[in-house]
Amino acid sequence: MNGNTTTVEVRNLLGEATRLKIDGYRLVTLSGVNTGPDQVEILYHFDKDLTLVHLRLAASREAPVPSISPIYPAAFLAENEIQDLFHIRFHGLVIDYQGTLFLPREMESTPFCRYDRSETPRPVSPDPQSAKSAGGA
Amino acid sequence: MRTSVIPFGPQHPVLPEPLQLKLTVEDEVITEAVPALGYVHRGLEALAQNRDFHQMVQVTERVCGICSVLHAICYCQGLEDIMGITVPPRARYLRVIWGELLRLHSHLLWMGLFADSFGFESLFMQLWKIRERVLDIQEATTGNRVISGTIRVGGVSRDMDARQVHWIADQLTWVAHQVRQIEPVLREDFTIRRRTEGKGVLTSAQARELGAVGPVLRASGIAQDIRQTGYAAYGELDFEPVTATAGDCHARCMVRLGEIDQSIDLIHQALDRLPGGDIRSEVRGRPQGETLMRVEQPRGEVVYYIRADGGKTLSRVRIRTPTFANIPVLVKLLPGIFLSDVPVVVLSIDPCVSCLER
Amino acid sequence: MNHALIILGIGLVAGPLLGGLAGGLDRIVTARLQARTGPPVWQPYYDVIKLMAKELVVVNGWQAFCVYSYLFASMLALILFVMQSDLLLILFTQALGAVFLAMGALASTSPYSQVGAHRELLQILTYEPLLFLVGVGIFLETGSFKISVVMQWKDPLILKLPLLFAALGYVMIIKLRKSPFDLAASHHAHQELVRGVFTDFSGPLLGMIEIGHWYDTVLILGICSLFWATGPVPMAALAAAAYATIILIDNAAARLNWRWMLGHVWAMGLALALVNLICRHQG
Amino acid sequence: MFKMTPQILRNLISGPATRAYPRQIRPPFPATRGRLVNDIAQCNFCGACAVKCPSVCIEVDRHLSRWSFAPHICVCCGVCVEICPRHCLRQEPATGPPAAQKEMVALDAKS
Repeated sequence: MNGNTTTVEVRNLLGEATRLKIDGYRLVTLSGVNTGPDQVEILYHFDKDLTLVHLRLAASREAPVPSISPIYPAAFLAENEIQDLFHIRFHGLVIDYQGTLFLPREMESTPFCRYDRSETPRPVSPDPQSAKSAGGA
Repeated sequence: MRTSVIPFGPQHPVLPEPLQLKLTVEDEVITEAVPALGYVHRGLEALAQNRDFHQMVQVTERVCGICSVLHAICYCQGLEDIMGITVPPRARYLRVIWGELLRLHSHLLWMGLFADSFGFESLFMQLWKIRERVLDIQEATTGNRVISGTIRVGGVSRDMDARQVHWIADQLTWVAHQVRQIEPVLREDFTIRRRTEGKGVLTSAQARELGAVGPVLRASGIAQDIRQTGYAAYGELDFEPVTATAGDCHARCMVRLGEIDQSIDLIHQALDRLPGGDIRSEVRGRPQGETLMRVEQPRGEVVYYIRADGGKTLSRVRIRTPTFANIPVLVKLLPGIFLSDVPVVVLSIDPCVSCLER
Repeated sequence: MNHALIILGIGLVAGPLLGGLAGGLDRIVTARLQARTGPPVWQPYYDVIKLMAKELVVVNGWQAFCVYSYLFASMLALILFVMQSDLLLILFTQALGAVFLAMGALASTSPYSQVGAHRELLQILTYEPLLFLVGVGIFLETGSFKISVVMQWKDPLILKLPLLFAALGYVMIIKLRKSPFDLAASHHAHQELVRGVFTDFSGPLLGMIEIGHWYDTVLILGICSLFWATGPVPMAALAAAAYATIILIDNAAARLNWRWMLGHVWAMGLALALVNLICRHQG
Repeated sequence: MFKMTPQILRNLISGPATRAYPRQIRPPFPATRGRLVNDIAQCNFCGACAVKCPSVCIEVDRHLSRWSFAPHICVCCGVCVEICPRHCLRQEPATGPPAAQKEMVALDAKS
């Protein structure tokens, strides 16, 4: 892949993101790839003066991933999308659509991980106010 | 007036496509804006898992009608990167020509819609009249008006002869002449400046933080254009990113106006230097590996993350469209402006909802 | 008595006929200015006939009452004009109609309609003082508010009151819902308020509003033509020239917001009108 | 102030740029990709077009020697024309007539 890739863990993700932000990197986007029944790989793509840097995170459907949207506000839409399509939970999203950004509320499965969404509880937002305003999407 | 919530969309006359903005309005001033998406989500990324990688070219072209060629170019470049295919020079130049024609018609389309957003109908009609000529060029060279269908993995599927090259150059001269007549209106007209100057100001620091792309980023004074990386034949052509410093809606319009001239110039350059030779290299084997490919679309940088594991189909195609990156900007810009300026600010980021919801 | 009835009939029939024709010509001229062919000249009539044939859906009774009142007030204002009545009476009757239209829009709960009505009231507030000053100017020149007196006046008023006529131009742009002042409702619903003040009217009620607008158009063009009331030909020519100019401005300007409208129209319009009046009556 | 005025006056003089469409039709460009046509006499029913079609609009039945095509699903990409080994497929410059229903076009070798 063009650009350096660093593998990160859930615990040092926010630290790495902060370091890149201080270095003046711009968040390009996040990509999710389904790698196993319970595993989703999340790639964070950053850019500075047309040079790319990637962070690779192996996330589990069981444990929530900290959201980088407080550091990079641009991430909130991409994180919500991954939440929709891969049923990964993000903690601390700036605007949390609770899995209804693209999918209707009554949708029972996630498009990229072929299993029933009712198996695991819906991602819970820590901020009920933003959840209310984002509801009905 | 009391606080009220205005559902701006999904069906709204000034929005070309279904996007909903829940606007909390106090005395015609927006206090909060929450976007609601998903009205036209088609799951094209998931479709990659049951179409082979050649067929996916046509699927990516249909992510969005307006950015069609550039989606296909980005996807094909990604695959060529994974498979190590060298694209013949003539094909690279033809990709530039079609890509820039697309940018030309997209910017004219956007300017028309922008004019319509502040109620300037005659300007809207005039710009779309010019755009029609660009679409004619596309149809005469690619065979289709909007979704060209000429980009293939490893090259392009259609060539153009010397007569067509001359004809395109003539038509573009007409387009350039027409744009020059319209330019003072967009640049200086009192009512337009009144409606666009100082509206939706985005500073360069905010643009960077919110991940703005394309003309929105360049209008805030950051000279970043993915074409500078020199993909296709851009490395061999002369151009400078068009920038503006004000960061408001008028600056975004001026950046796009500058890019219209730039596109015409780039097509002329590419037509002059069009090399001979093949237009397509052979594609053997199946892709294996991963890549991230970026291309500058009319609306900004489009990102394709492609992962292939040696099968006939790709294991993951992730498309990050420019509008997806600019929605956080919109959410930031809307609070504090007047209701009458909402269409102007919303359209100034050039929202393309079908791009946004692959 | 019989004579009065005939005039009344002319007012009732000529209003929508001429107003619709003006609308149709407007659409063709606008289309040509935009390099389009445009609809047939009878299109406004087709539109209204189609609206009238639709199912009647009323949000609430108050809304329907307001529409009937608006149509009645607009008709009455034109009939008073044709009967060459008092100019002040005419102005207040048409203002009443305009307010009823805004009240009808306020009767529904749609935010588009509400904001549209709010802006409509601001527009009325903006042009009414100017319209009143036009009446005053005519009175100071001819010595009467009666249109019958104005019609007998030998000299064209526009030569004495050119700036006041320019001020009337602002009123016409606002009243005919043209750019840059088509804030409350633009003709083709391409604005942030959808169709603003008309959003919640539909079917026959919208058709009636359209007919009311035809009466208004004829009335405002009639007031405009008073500035050259030496015969039917110059009257028609002046009205047509004014209308053409407004169409031209409509196509050469973007829509502005109400803050600018209020400030600019009051400052410029009132200044033009007052300067004209002071110049005429100081010297 | 009114920068648009010269432009709109020019439009008024030069007449409309639009066409009265059903009565006046612009001839299509020679390169236009319209409706897909199969010269069935040349076709050997190999099925390559059906396999490669991105929109899955072509069906080929070897046993019945039948080639059928759904014109309303076709996206006019021209992939089938490019890969056809017998060169019996081509795209006409004109698009097909409007239709009230989506119908398949079926061509048999015998007919």
